[in-house]
Amino acid sequence: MKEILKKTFEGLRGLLSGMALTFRYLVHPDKVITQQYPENRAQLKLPPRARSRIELIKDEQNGVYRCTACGLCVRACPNNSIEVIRDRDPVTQKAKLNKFIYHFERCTICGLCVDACRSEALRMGQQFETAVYDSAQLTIILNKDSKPAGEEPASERKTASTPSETEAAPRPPSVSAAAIQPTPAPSSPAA
Amino acid sequence: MAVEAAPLKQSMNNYDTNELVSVLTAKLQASLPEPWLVDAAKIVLAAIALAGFASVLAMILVYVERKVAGHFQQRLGPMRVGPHGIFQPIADSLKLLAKEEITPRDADRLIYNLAPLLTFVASFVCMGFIPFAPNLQAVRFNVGLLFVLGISSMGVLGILAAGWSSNNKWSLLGAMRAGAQIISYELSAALALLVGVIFAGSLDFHEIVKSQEAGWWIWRAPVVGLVTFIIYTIASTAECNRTPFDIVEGESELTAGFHTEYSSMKFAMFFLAEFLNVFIVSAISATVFLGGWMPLHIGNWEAANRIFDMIPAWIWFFGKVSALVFVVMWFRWTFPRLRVDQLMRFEWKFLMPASFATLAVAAILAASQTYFFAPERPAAPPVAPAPTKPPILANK
Amino acid sequence: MNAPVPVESPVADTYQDYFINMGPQHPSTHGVLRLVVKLAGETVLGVSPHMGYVHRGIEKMGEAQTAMQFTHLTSRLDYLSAHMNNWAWAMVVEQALGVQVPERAEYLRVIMSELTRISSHQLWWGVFGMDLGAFTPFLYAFRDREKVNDIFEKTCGTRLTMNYIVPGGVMEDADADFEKDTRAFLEYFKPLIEEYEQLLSGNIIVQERTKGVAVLPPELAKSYGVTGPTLRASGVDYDVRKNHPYGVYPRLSFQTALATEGDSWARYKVRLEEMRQSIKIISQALDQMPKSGPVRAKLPAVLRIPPGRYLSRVETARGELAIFLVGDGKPLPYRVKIRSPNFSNLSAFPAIIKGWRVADIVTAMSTFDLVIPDIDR
Amino acid sequence: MSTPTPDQTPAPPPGLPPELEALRDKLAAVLGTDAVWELKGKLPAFRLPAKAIVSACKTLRQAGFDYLLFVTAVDYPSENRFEIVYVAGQYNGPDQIALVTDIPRDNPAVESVSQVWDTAEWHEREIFDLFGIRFENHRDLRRILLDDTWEGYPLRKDYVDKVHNVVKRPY
Repeated sequence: MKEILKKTFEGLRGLLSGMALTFRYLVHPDKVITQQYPENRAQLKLPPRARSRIELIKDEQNGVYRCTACGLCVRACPNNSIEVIRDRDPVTQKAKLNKFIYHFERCTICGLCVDACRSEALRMGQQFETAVYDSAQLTIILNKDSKPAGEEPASERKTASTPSETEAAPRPPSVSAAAIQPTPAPSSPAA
Repeated sequence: MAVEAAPLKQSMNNYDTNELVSVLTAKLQASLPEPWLVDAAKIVLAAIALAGFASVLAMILVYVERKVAGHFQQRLGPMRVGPHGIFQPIADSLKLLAKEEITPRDADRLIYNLAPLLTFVASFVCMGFIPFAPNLQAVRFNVGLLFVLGISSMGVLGILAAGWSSNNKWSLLGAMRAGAQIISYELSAALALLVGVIFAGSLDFHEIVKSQEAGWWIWRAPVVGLVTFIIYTIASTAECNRTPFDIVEGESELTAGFHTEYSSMKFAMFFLAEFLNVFIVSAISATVFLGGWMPLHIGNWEAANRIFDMIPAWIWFFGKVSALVFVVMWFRWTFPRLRVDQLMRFEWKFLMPASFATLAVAAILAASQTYFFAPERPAAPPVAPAPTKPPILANK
Repeated sequence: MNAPVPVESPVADTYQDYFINMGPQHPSTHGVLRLVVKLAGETVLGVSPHMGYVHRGIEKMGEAQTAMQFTHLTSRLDYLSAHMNNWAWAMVVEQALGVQVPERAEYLRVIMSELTRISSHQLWWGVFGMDLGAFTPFLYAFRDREKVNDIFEKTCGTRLTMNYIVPGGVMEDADADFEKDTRAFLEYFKPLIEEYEQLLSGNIIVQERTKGVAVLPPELAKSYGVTGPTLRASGVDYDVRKNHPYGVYPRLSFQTALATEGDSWARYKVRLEEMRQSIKIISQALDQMPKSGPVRAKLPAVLRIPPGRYLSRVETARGELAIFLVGDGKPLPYRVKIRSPNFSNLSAFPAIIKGWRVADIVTAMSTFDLVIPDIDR
Repeated sequence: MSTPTPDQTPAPPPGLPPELEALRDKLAAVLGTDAVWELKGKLPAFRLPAKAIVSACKTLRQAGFDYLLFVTAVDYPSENRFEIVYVAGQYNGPDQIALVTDIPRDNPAVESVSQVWDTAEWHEREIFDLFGIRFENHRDLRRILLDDTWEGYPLRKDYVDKVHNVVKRPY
């Protein structure tokens, strides 16, 4: 009998101390930690290293993208989410960037492309509101605002899966080059 | 005209609602030719008033529950719809209205549609018996408490019907649990109320409240009052399936228990019924143990009592009920859930013996009239004149 | 007291088989795991788990990605111990290439892993409360977990799958006020564990529902290869950080949380104790960490894995994660086998739940702390 | 004990590190003659013929290796063989050892060790599921991860994936 009584009072004390704890939070409204997201959009500051969608970096002086279309980031990316289309500059025979296609729906934001890029042309942006209504919008051309170089020399594709080299599995049925018109909003079949 | 049975002591507060009732009856008699039409009109008016009150009350309770839950958990609760989320309940009810009615393909259609009605009617009928204020009571039965107990056990039929008819193994499990739980806990709830009846000497809510003029039963009866109050609180929390006894719709085990397959209005009925149950159970507890609409009187300290009498009776009533409802909500946001067999063992092996013991002690106390600050109880109450007509349902 | 209904009791065979599907979409399976439960009334006669709903074929993808690229996949195995998974992969690659990781990187790895262990146990504690029916612990747990995520976001850039520990060291050096934030978090969180105890452990309902429920005997646990807190609660003192020390763990002094009953309550207490131990480890590591220095060894652009078999073993928040790597001299691994802790822990579950009730499946599984993507890989 | 013949593996240092040496001698005595020591890479292993696996596992279990980390298979289509790898460890000791055996690729089957360690049951089911290797007198050998109607065994090197979701790197 004594053991039952002791257990009852022990139990009651435990229950009441639990209730006391929740009551303490009830009567301290200053401890509320809710952030009213859309309203506090202005004060919301991400730490400098927060990573989201990648962006091409422009050179400070002449405002041209630093990317030299070398394709290192294409090889570094585990998920084929970067495709670089480049032109052979007739004069200097050096490669020049034509189009930098970025499939955000396949990117896992691992940061390997930025890590592999030798000419510091890539940066992880901090734009965290990246939801879109149509998956085609996830295929972004990062250097959209740079003027395409005069006429369109035979642009040679530098992508992870150039047809010449893959053996068994051909490229996934993702964005095929032909489907991308120079117009900014490519209506490419979703991957 | 309601003739008072025994002249209430002057201390009864003066915000009596008799004038309200008499003015209404006079106007009705003037406009309606037949006497029975007047009663019919009164019944309809009472029903409409209760229906309106019940839905508004449910909305308020939903809002308060979400706000209280929020602040218990260091968050704000609804803030978007209206300042501080005041119109959230309206938005909720509109959403529930607009949602699509999904009926499982091979559900037992008739029972499936009947079940929410059953639970809702059971709790709505009990609303009629609660004495909000002197004479502000839809139906004044002289066996009111017994009737309410009878009706509230009908609610479990609705839950069983819902669980069985929605053709879902999880709902069936939930319904079987509900059947076992509510029937068992009704036992100790009834026993606890029986203790109140022994003290008050009558089953009629009005009489029970009146018998607490000198002091509320919770502290007039030495220890028994408090112990019975605790037993009743536990049993009533279990009866309306609130944590720590919400194994009927245990979210983490049975997805949503008996009302898994219900949507929009049918679900709203279950949801409404649950909140009404919480209100009714707290109201009964307040009436029997905390003196219903009786203002608080501290011994013979006249000054304080005078001030307390200023506050109208129904504010006293709703204050007590909201305190009890807050405690039930407090349980929900602190405690986990009991397991089925523990719940049964707790009731049959612990709560019921305890309530029998308190009943025995209460009987001895009542027989020997040993209460704290017991009033000079008249030797025998004067033979009550012909039973007075209940004010509203004046059955001529 | 809590005792299972003897399954062979007469009630068992008077019922014809009543099967119930717990999952794959069920509030308390924490992922897409389907348990086909054979019931007699409320009593469980048998459980047979069905897996594979989240099978992404990570081992097959491992054969098509280079050593550096595979790191981001490992943090998607047991996403609540992302750092430790990356560390296991980094260690096996370093073992293969014979790379020496700088001292500061080793300390950063230990701190990040222990922070992940705390955040994982916090989430477990909140969800354990919710599985028992109390909703408030979930909110308190996530309030504290937010602080750990902020520390990760400041240094590694993301909050859940960080891809921070890579072969050769760590991606970037810690943030300027990393040390200050971490110490502030330790001060903030140490008293809160007592609050956790006050809210759930002191509660008699929690004790009633967990004491003596689903006891895992040590012999059965060893035979099923159970590891981690679930095993240590059954009295077997096995912790990879102690039995197969790696990184700088030998220099840090801490006890392995142990219990002997092996029931759900023991598993609950062991995890709470582990959080306290992790706090001790982090503060020691912060003191001993060299203030500056390289954080990443110089690696060739293309990592060719020398032929042979390599194995790394790491203690994640749920048990021992071992990665078995077979190289053939090419940059792509020839075969990657991931020994996941939850896979073996779950295999012991059907054996210990017979005779208990439906509500106990949820309690016991919650104290097993399973992460389903780690099972299906 | 014949010194391991290093085929194209970089020759390990002539003398084994001391603790590996001790492990090798201890286990060589226990496992008997048909266990050949093999150290390719960093994980010490013993190569055994397929039929000796179950008895070797039993002796290992008595020798204190009460913890089977995992059982896995490695596919060598060019040499037309599957290599089954059993890695065993100790719950209260630092040692770990791998047992390796070969089985032919056409209708591969091997004795199940689920009587020795229960954990083998699920690991062997996974190998059956992803490699198609049958395990004799296994308690219930069926697919564990993939759908029962799935045809083909994905982890085999020659598995053609109709949905092409795995991209080969062009190295």
